[in-house]
Amino acid sequence: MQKYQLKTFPKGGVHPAENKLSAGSPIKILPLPERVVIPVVQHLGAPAEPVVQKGDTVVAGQLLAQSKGFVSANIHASVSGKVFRIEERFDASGYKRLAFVIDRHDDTWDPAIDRSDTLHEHITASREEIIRKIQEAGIVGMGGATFPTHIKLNVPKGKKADILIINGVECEPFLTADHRLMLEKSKELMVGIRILMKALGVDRAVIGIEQNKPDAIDLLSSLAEKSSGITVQALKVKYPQGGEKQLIKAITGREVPSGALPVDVGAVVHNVGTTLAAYEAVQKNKPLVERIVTVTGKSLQEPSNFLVRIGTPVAEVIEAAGGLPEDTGKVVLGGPMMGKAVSKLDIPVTKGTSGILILPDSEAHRKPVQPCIRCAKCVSVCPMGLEPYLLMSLGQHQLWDKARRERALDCIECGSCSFICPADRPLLDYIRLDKMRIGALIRKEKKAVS
Amino acid sequence: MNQWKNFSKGLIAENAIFVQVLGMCPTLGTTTSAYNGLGMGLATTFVLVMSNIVVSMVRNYIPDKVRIPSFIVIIASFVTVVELTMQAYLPALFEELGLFIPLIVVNCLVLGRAEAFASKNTIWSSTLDGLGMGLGFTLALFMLGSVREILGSGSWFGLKFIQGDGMLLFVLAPGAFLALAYLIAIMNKFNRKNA
Amino acid sequence: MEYFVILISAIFVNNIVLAKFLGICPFMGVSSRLETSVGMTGAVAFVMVLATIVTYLLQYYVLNPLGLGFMQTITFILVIAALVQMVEIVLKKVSPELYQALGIFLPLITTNCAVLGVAILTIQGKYNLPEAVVFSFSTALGFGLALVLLSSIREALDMVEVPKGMKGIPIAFVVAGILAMAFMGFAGLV
Amino acid sequence: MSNTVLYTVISLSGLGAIAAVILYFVAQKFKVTEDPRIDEVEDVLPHANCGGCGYPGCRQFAEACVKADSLEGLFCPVGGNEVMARVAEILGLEAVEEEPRVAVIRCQGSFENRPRTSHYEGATTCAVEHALYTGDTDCPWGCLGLGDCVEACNFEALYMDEKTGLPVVIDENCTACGACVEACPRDIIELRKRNKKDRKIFVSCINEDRGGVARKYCSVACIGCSKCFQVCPFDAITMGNNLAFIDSDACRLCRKCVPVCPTHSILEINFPAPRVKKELVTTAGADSSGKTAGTKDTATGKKSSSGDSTETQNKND
Amino acid sequence: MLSMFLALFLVTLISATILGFVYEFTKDAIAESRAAKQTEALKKVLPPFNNNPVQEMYKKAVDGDTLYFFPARKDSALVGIAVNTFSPKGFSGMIRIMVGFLPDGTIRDVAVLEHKETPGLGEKMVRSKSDWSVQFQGKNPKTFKLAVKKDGGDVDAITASTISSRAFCDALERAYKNLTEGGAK
Amino acid sequence: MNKLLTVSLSPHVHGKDSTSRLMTGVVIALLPAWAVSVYYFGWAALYLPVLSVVFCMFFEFVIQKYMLKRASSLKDGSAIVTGLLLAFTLPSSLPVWILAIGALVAIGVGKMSFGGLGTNPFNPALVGRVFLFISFPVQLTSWPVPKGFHTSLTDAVTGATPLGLLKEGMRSGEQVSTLLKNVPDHMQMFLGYMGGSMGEVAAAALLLGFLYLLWKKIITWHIPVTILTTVFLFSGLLWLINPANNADPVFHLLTGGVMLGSIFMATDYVTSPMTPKGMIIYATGIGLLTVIIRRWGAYPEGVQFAILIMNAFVPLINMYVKPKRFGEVKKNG
Ligand SMILES: Cc1cc2nc3c(=O)[nH]c(=O)nc-3n(C[C@H](O)[C@H](O)[C@H](O)COP(=O)(O)O)c2cc1C
Ligand SMILES: Cc1cc2nc3c(=O)[nH]c(=O)nc-3n(C[C@H](O)[C@H](O)[C@H](O)COP(=O)(O)O)c2cc1C
Ligand SMILES: Cc1cc2nc3c(=O)[nH]c(=O)nc-3n(C[C@H](O)[C@H](O)[C@H](O)COP(=O)(O)O)c2cc1C
Ligand SMILES: Cc1cc2nc3c(=O)[nH]c(=O)nc-3n(C[C@H](O)[C@H](O)[C@H](O)CO)c2cc1C
Ligand code: SF4
Ligand code: SF4
Ligand code: SF4
Ligand code: SF4
Ligand code: FES
Repeated sequence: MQKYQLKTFPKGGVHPAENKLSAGSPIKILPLPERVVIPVVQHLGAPAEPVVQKGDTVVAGQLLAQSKGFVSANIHASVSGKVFRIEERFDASGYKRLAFVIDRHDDTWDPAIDRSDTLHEHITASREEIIRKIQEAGIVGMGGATFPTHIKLNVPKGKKADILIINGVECEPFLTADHRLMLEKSKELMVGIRILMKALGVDRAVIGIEQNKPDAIDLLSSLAEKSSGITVQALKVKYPQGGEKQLIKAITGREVPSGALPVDVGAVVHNVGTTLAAYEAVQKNKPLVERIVTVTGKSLQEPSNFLVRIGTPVAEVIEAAGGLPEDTGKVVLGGPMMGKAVSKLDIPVTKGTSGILILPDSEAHRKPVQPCIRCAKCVSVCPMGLEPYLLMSLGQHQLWDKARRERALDCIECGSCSFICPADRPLLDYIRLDKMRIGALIRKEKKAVS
Repeated sequence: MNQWKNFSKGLIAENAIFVQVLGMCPTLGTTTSAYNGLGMGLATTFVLVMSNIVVSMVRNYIPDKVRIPSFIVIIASFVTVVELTMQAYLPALFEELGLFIPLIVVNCLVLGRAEAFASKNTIWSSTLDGLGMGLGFTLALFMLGSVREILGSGSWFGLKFIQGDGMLLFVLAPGAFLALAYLIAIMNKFNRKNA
Repeated sequence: MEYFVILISAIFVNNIVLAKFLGICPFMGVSSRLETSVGMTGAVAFVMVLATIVTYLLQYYVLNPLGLGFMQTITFILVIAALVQMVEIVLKKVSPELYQALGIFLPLITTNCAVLGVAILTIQGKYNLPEAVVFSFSTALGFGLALVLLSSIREALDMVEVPKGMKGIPIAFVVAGILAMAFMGFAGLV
Repeated sequence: MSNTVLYTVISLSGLGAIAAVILYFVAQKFKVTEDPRIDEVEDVLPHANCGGCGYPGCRQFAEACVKADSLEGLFCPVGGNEVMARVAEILGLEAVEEEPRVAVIRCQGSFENRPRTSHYEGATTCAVEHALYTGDTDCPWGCLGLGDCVEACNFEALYMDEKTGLPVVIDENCTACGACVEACPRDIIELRKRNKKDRKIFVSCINEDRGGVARKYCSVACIGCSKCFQVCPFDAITMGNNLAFIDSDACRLCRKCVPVCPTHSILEINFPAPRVKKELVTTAGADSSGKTAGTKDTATGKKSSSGDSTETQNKND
Repeated sequence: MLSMFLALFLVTLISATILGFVYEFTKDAIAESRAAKQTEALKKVLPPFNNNPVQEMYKKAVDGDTLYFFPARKDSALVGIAVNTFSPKGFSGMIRIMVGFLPDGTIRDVAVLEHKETPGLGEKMVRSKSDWSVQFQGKNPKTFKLAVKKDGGDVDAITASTISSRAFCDALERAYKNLTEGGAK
Repeated sequence: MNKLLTVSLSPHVHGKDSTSRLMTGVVIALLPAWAVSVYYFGWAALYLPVLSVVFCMFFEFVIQKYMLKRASSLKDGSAIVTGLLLAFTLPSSLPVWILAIGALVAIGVGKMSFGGLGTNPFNPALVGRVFLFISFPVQLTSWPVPKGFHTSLTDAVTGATPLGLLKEGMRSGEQVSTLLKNVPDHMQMFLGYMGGSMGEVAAAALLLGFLYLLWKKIITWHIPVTILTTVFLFSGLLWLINPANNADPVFHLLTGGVMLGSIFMATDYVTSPMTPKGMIIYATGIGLLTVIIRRWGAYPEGVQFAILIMNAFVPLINMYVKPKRFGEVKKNG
């Protein structure tokens, strides 16, 4: 029965119901919105600095804000039109942040951008050029962390990457954006991989895909045979297979040490969406102004995958999938395990929005918290080898120092512990609190030292 | 009025066992029956009162540095007196209480009162203090002994009121701990309500 | 083999705290934190062995020849008190770190009936000197075992919501009671 | 017979003497000096170990005091000037007087004043909710009402008013240790100068949004209109970031600013009841009277607060 | 320094003096009460006698401990012998029993001198705690097998205390065996 | 849409497990053993466990409501498990009033004194059982004869347990090998044909329950398997050294409470360690102590004490035995 040699990470993990409702629905292009809201921070790091002003007319693909500082990314206009306002707007962060509000006129693009479907396989750009183009295009990790990609490609001196891992795992239930992308943009993806390999100077790339996407595994395997150095690795369906550290462990057997970066063990991981964006940026000069978004939910009429312009209001995307169901209790940006619940629907889709999940009221609520029965299930599912029950308890008793010694900072916030806990304890909530407080402690220490 | 307080505080409000949790060993070790508890309590009370009296008598003549050793010697003398007297005239009780008679010396309660009260107060106050504390201690021991005897042997002062045995555990070590735990909890509640 | 029997007996079967009811005050007092329990165990072991040796010599070479058996209590306690104070002073000077760790417990030990109790029990048990040393040391180990177990449990209980009336001393006694119950399982081993 | 007595006397007093001599020499030989004043200072401190002084505990604070050349910057908020004077006396130093302070809650966003726009579920701590989003109202500044501050207070000087969802300070109990200030993720709590009879006037809002925006989220938000600023005769009010702020050191409690505030953002507490404006009672009623109640009856919570608010209203009638 | 020394010295001196006298005073009473225990036990387990059995006591070392024999005479005729016997097999260690035999070997009565058995269980061998040991009165070990019924003997064990009962029998058996071997004097 | 959206931190979905489901699972796993017990010991084995459950729930309810003044937690089902297990460790001839005292101690002392579910350091059912064992040794060591049980060693009313026979015999200095001729053979014991507590006799039924618990992922293998292995190896070693004076290892596995204890009681979540490594240490301790007490101690059976003693070590184990951390930086590696 098993067709592939499966790999996986050794410890922990859970298997939530997969619910990939939209796996069979091809990517559709969402009608252009009348007004977009483009925040200046859509990435991990410092906000970009606006370079246009209120009232300016912009075309799609035009730079709106310039990255500022080391960890930051450029922001581009996703439609052409007039900058109505530059003001604070609610976004997925739950707070108001500076954003461009653009009223769309038509769909004019920056002429330097190649929008045709032609496949440019030949890579002419040099290593430096690739990284520069990716940086200019404002590409950030589309796997969820939205970490600026060019930084990850710039392997620090003294370290050496020897393997590129392409993350096509999509272990989150419900989400299918990466899956569809792998099926429909497979050729472009392969070029993207070669671009990233060149940028990193590695000659080996492995595409990791969970076994529940056999069509993608087959398709990419057949394509990979044609390019040297690229292989496809089927992975066991187990959450969080797509977590960077887990993926590296599964594929290479290497363990990223606590507090270290993947490059320390010679690996760099990129999401398939990021890879595609890299292809478009390098071969077609196209900045990151649109992305694939899965709109899904059991009560939703038509769970679908859309190609969405950055800045489109979430409400419009939901509308296109049949509208918000009457009994909606919760709307989540991203998947059910790691996504962020939002309080309002007029917030924009941003670079990191991989999906919009609608949960009916009956599934939207947490059950009452019960006492911990010390069943150790949270300990056994934690892929990082932590003790969530203890970290929560330490959090409740404000013992940050102890939590730090118990390595709260290693938590990747996968949520497996909260998912499994039979007593419905908000483990991850408190672990996040631990992490925040420990972070504050560390900052204080650093300040004291300097 | 004030003297009454010196006496009465030891009974409940500052009870050595229930409130201060001092002198635990004899409390647990000798309370297999109401009679034993009473005996131990009275023996301790005697030492406590006498040493309080003597300490408050000599308090002004003892230099600070040798305060503790002197007190210990005084207390130990009275303990030995009790020991010898009991051995001579109450041999059965002495056998039951065993090791715990000499250990009155190290009962934190006795030294504690000498230190904290008798060395700072007049003879009369110290006597009352010792008497109150001692009776409070005795009361607690007596209560614990009664509980353990009633539950453990089904009797009180040796008077059986059920056929057969009680819950044996209560005359054994674990029962002592458990009975005391719940007695303290109940007294805590009682004290808090009164306070 | 004889030593082994003494060891097992003193640690498990006739545990000084759980079966003999000695040293309960420090057992309750310092058991709220594991770290202090370990320190206390060290201090008690040290003083207990030392005191047993000294009182042993005192009993067999002074009191008995002079027919002063009845002076046991008073002489023993005097010796122990002096010994503890001496240890305290010396330790403070010689090893401040050790003093930091053990120092605060030393005054407590004077009024710890376990030390005097063991000294008297050694005489009552008719041990010879090496046996007395083993006996006192294993008694201290037994004390330490009970103390460490209780304190680790109490630390764990700090993390849960113990009913108000039971918090602190009462619940510690309940734990001690159940521990004593469990330790009865060792009955008959020696 | 006399033999035994003789032996007893000789051996015991001999033992005592030997012990005393040995101890004496040991003590001489192994003398260690430690500043005894540390203990003395520690003794007069309140032993609250609350950290309000900036040191981890009372002992550390005592050490710092003993080491320091002057008591400047060393202050125990719990013990207050009285304790510091005694510390100074022990150390032969000059005590530095500090004005007594008290915590105030700078948010009036009760359930009534601030519409809820979502429903929060999860860990009941403000810190977590704060990290997640604006909270179940849209005001990104306002109180989240999960009581991290109450949890932080060691002196039972705070409780959550269940009617308003806001914390209330019990003035008598507050030692101005600052634990709640530290705990609040939204920096809502301020330590202000303690006035006579615990009277206080302050802008109970920290929303820095533009007036229109702020008003949309909360009906009693400070909209930065500057009216109070203009009316204040003592220059105690500063404007900045769309917000008015009354400096408690400069404010002389003249109360001119209170009625001019169009949004009733300025609170006056512990002033004689009849002067309380009727609208104030209705808009910020539960809140302000809750605080009044708190000062009247230390230990009781919401029960007496509701009782008191009717009382106040009756007096007005 | 001197005052310190003097104070301590005086305290110990006075204490010691007092103690010495108290000891002298109670010494005899203590010795008496100790002796009383033995004579009382003897009186209890033996038929009336008018000699001093303690004076006529003889010992025998067996099984790593000692048996003590107390012949009782009435008008110089032997009326019985009490044996201070022991068994190490108790539930918590050594048990010592005084057992009185009539000249024909019949057990007249028993009295427990020393034991560490569990209160409520093995402790029941003591007469003041239960009447269990009455069953031995008037039994002759020649015909009455000194072993619990479980082991094929004639003794009803104390409920749930077979071990103590067995030790009890063991002690009696030891006394009887050595008495008959040594022959009545 | 007029309802407010709910906002919470991730994850937004939850697994199927709940406390009450787990407890129900344990009850189901206990059913086979119960059935066997009813077959051998008759009606008493049917109603005593039911009564025990009722008592436990009653005491939990009363204590929670009137003494602790906390919300009732009867629904989580843990009192049911405690009640059942308490009864299963007792002889079927036990008077009901003693059972009631046991339930009161189990719930009142063993559980609620610490604050209820999840807080107790010691296994409540065992606290109740040991309390009764020490308090009422007579009643607790009178074993009714199982149906159709014939051996020369039992009188009409009470049939000693195989372990009891063994200890008795050894005490009176008999050879173990001769004693063992008097007890049922291994197959009979495997099916529960011997004297003993209500729930402990049928190893086969208990193992069936074990498989169910494993299948439902309610417990992991670590604790039961380690205990059984340790008992087997240690008693086997003793047996090899001196077969005349020691029972064979299979005998040790099949008799007494080892099966019930290792599968259902040592595995109690609340009172067992949190990591596999910790569980193995804990379980090894239980196994060793069990054999030590059986072989050298005063009591024929040692499982109950062994588990309670090791319960006391659990906080220490949890403190010092940590899971293997991902990316652990090896010191000086
Ligand atoms: C402060 C910081 C610095 C980083 N530096 C590098 C880097 O130099 N090289 C690299 O490959 N990744 C770097 N990363 C990226 C992380 O390794 C990781 O890929 C990113 O946080 C997204 O991972 P996730 O989606 O699994 O959370 C850095 C991340 C952070 C937060
Ligand atoms: C628990 C967890 C699950 C993740 N799952 C996925 C996933 O399924 N697919 C994915 O591409 N990235 C996933 N990520 C993000 C990856 O760790 C990693 O950041 C990403 O693959 C790096 O590529 P990027 O920088 O191109 O986003 C996950 C991260 C975490 C912490
Ligand atoms: C706490 C406790 C103390 C015991 N003490 C004794 C004892 O002193 N003497 C004794 O023979 N059995 C004692 N036993 C009982 C034995 O352990 C064992 O149950 C008994 O000897 C064998 O049972 P049986 O007498 O019914 O055959 C005690 C039991 C317990 C639980
Ligand atoms: C696998 C498992 C085993 C359990 N074993 C016991 C047990 O041996 N004794 C008991 O009182 N409760 C047992 N319980 C129930 C529950 O965990 C117990 O009542 C808690 O210790 C109460 O806090 C068990 C529960 C589970 C899930
Ligand atoms: S999964 Fe939940 S109940 Fe189990 S140990 Fe972890 S926190 Fe406790
Ligand atoms: S502790 Fe962190 S890493 Fe471990 S399961 Fe929970 S969320 Fe995942
Ligand atoms: S209210 Fe705040 S400042 Fe006042 S005592 Fe409490 S925590 Fe300290
Ligand atoms: S004042 Fe701050 S800490 Fe207190 S409830 Fe409000 S948000 Fe939370
Ligand atoms: S009475 Fe024994 S240590 Fe206090």
